[in-house]
Amino acid sequence: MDIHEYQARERFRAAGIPVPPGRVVTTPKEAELAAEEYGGTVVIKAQVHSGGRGKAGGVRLAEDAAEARRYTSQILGMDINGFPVEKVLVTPAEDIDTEAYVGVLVDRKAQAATFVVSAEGGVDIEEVARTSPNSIRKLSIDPRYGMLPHQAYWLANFLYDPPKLVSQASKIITQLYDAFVGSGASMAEINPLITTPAGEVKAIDAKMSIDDSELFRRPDVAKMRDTSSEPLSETRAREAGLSYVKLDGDVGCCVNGAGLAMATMDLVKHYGGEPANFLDIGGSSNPDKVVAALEIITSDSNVKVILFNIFGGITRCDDVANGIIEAIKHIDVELPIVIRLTGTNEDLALQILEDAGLSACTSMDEVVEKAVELAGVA
Amino acid sequence: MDIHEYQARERFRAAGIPVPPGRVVTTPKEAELAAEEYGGTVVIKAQVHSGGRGKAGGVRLAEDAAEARRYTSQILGMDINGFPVEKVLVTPAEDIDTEAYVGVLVDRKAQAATFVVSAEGGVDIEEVARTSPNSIRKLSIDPRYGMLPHQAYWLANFLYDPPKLVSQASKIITQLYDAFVGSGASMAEINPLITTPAGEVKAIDAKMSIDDSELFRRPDVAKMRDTSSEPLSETRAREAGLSYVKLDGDVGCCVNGAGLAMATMDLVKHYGGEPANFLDIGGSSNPDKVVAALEIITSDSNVKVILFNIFGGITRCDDVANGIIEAIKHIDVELPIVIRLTGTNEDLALQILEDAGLSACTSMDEVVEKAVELAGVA
Amino acid sequence: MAIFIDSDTKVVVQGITGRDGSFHTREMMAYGTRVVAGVTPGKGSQNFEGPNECTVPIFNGMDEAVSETGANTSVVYVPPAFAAGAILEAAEAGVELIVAITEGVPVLDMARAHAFARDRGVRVLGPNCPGLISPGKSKVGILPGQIVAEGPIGVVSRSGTLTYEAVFQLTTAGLGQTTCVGIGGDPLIGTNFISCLEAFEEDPETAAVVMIGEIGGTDEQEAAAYVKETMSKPVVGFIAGRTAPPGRRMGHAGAIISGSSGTAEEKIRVFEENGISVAIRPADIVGLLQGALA
Amino acid sequence: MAIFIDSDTKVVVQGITGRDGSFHTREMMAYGTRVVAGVTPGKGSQNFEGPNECTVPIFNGMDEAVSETGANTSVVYVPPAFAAGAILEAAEAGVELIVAITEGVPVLDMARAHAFARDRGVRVLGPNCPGLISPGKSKVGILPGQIVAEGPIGVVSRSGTLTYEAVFQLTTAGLGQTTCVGIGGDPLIGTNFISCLEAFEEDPETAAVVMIGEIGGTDEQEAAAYVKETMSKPVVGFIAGRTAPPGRRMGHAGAIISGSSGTAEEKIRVFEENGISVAIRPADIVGLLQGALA
Repeated sequence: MDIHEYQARERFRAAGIPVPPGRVVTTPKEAELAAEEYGGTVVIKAQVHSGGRGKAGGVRLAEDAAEARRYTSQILGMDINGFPVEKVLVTPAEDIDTEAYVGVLVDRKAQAATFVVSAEGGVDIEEVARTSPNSIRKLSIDPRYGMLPHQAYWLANFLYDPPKLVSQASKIITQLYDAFVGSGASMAEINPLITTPAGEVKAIDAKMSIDDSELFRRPDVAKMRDTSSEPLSETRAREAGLSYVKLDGDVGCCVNGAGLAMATMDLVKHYGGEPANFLDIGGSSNPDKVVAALEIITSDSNVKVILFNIFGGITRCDDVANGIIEAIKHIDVELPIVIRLTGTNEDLALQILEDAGLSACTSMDEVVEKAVELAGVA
Repeated sequence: MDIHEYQARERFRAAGIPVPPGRVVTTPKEAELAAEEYGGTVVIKAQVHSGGRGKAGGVRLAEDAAEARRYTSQILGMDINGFPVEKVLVTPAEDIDTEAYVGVLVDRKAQAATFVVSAEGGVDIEEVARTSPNSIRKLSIDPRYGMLPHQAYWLANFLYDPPKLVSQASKIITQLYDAFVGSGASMAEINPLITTPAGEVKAIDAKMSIDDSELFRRPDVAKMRDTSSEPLSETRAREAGLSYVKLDGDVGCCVNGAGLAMATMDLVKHYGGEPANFLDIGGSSNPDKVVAALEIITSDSNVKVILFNIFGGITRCDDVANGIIEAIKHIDVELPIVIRLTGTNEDLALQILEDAGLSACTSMDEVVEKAVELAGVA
Repeated sequence: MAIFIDSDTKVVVQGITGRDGSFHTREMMAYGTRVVAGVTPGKGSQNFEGPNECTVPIFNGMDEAVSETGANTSVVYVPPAFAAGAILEAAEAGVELIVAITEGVPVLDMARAHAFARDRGVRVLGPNCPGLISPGKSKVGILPGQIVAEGPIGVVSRSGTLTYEAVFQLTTAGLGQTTCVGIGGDPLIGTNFISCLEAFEEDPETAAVVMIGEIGGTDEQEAAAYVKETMSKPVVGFIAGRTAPPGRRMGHAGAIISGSSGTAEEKIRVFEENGISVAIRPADIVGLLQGALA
Repeated sequence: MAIFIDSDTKVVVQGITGRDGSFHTREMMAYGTRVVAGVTPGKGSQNFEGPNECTVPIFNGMDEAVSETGANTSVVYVPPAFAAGAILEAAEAGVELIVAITEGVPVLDMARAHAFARDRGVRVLGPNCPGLISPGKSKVGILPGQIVAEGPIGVVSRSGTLTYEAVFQLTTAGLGQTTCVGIGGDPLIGTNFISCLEAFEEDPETAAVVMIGEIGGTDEQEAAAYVKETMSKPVVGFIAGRTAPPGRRMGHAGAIISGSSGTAEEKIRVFEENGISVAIRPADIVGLLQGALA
């Protein structure tokens, strides 16, 4: 789960990281008031779950309150990489001497939280790592010991020479690790970490993603979810316990298992179609889940055909077939439905489906080709 | 540093351990009021840094407020193993079904916090471990991982069979570990951990010792020190940065180094004397420390002679000799002083001391014999 | 022969009295797996009723379960909040293999649990995996026993049903399996592709391997380099997620393209560069395998 | 020969610019120890001025100090709050021996630091120890160089000045030393009596060992059993604290009789039961040793 910059700032600040003050507002008037209160130049920053806000015009420097109001009215309602801007952050502009990058994420290979720091800030760190690997320093944190003082120092010392800056940065790096672990994060980033002419080190940007599996035990973090920043269908899928990602195509996919769901999407594309979504209904034959899945798929007006691809493993195919039939009874679907069911008791299942007037088969290729064809016709 | 039962109860309670309510009082009247408030039978417990309070009559069951008052007036002022009772804890008596023992201490061999539990509570656990080792279960906690859930369960399951008791006890064991680590303790003990007829598990006694080296970073724990429970001389020694333990003899010992200080005491005894104290003045020749040491030794009215035993290692003997002379100038010592100085520049040092009219030599046996002789004469 | 589990594998089921645990324990027993013990704290000294009037003793803890029954493998069906703890317990109790089925275990919990298991030389499979099956010998986990057959193909996959899909096609085409291993869809898994490839390479009965990957991470890329450098047996690959958008988690916690890395294109390219034939459709796997074995 | 340190030992001083660190660095250099680097965060690229116009480069961190100078040993003079961190840093930087002089390090910090060092196979001496000296070769720590002499006696002790006392008597009596090791007075120490006895037993130049213990713990008792079972060389013992009252800490954090265990009587008895001659007065050590060597 992504959280907004202003929310990540709160987590960072609670961990002790020096973060300039800021106010989240939803109207130009509020932005004006905030700018007046801070005095001087402020930064107006779109709060969306997307990188590249600056390039998209979602970050502006406002020299006075009137400008703050004007820019805010321009930014609010903007669409940044598909995300509508509904909130902006107003924060005093800082005098910047240098910009650095400090980030931590769960590294799969190291199987540990891993820091990456670079004396070049405000950059795409992945790009920096690729083009000038010597300008980053990387360190994995042993989960048995946590962040050790000399490790924070070693990272900080890669960014700065003056002992005062190094010691501030060590502290911030340790606090960032605390915020990361304490929030159940999978990624946390300060980009840029600045130094001011007065010799202070500060975080003027904040980014954090939370491990979804942590949310059950972190209600304070879970309530940071901003459902307004995602399609309604995804919110509903999550509430129904389904894995769903909306895409732009017209073949609605309903599959059991994440790998098979991806493979089904790929095959739709292979046969010249475009998948409308990723959807994993999980391993059960429970009609309620199928009902929820059908409601979600059909709420996408692009969808022209519904494709079921079910591999009956432990769950028997006849049970699944009955589940689908019962689900369809509860919801008024006008779109064509094609179903592939294979595995244990598949013959029985196909009979049940055909008896109910549904198009069914056992080959994945066959059902996908049929779905793509129906989408093209519709 | 030992803390009182009522203080350990506070730490335990803060960690979530179910501890019955209690009030610390210093007068019989307050005890009566507390007993009235709780109603029913209460326990009056002497708050002293000593085991064996029960045997010494420092723990009494009072059936009503008047009895609470009476027993409190008996207990206050009592001397329990050398510790005067200045406070008692008044706590409601609990209905007890079973008593168990749960303790954790730093085990030297395992180099880790180590739990010991036994289904026999209210006992001398060391005795139990010796006489019936099968009735204890022991577990060291890997400092890299802390207490793991199954480990707490494994310990708890040794105490109880009913799942509800096991699950309460697991939780308490985990909380005890948290209190132990969070207090910088070297030992923490619940003895007994009881079960009530209603099926609740509770800690009705609490004991904790703090690692002195933790106090610098735990001001909340450090302020629990009760200097009224130790000889004034020990309080002053600690404030002066000296290691000092008051004993009952008459030969005041002032030594550099803990091992040499113990060896000096042993040698006093060997030659028929009795050491008045352990005192390590550390490695410096700083006259201030010597002044403080002399003040502390002479404040003990039993002391009849002062024995210096100094091994000049890195610190040169002549520097130490000058330090002693300067110190003696600042303080009016009427007792005989004998000094042994050996190591680097010892000849020079002896000359300095003798010129100042002090009795000095280079042999440890010689100086100790002389001190014992002077103590016998005085 | 087979890898990781065979007919000598003695399994203890952690969470045997739960909904999933009890269902799959019966499935495992019906398949012939030697389930020797179950663990559910508080239910010690009860018995679990398996199929065919077989019963399995239940213990309060892994320590006792292992010492009483000599179990060498555990399978974890406990809920996410307790799964990492169950893995730690199993590792401390001294089993050799822990199969962690549970999905949704916090990743930082797993970082610790994996370190703990590594400290003790214990293999963890998963979490968030379907387990593994050595046809005709033993199955540990939730893989459907009826779709597999004995034979010379090793199968290793990050996915569940996609693996069933592939395995079912193999079985239907007469290509039985030595062992099918689901390594799990989480970012931090205990046994990766390379570990499985090593084991298949050493297993004399495995003639060829099917490796089914997906978007996210670089495990497939490293495995591909390993195949080229070390393996003598043919490997056929498949990668799911060519149409997955970057930055979105596709069901599995580990199936996410971060920045520009971990795309299906990259993995397919690296597979091909290292001599692994890549099936574009799942249905192509059988053909490529038959070609490689011919 | 000698144990743990010799003339090839290359030392980095952690906390070289502090009061104790700078003083003892000069002492070590004056004795001939190869001090190759110092570490004080924030003072990197400065130089430490030693005796005889020798300078030692200062680094910000151990990592750099070790990689730039090839140091294989570190000595820790940093304050208690940072000492465990310094040990962790040294262990990670890859030295073989860490000599921790600092007194007053929180015990639970040390439990972690010792585990960390064990994980990496690094020997820690101390904390709260005077260090060690191999006469004529090297000294690391705070032992006074002028009281030792080269010769065939190994000395190992939990104490500082009491060791000086014993060593000075040995030297005066013409009994020089291979190495004198102060293992430290804390409850959790990295190198115990047995480790030192093992090393002395293996050192061809050591002919006999003096072992100086004190109240608290059971390290001496275990060492005595080791002496009886394994050692071919004579060992003379001394135990301080026969007059120490139970339950009181006698200076050293580890010098405390807990309950009925760790008394001097017990240790002396176990020494004698295992064939270790025990000196009742420090002055008796030389005589016992001469008897054992005769």
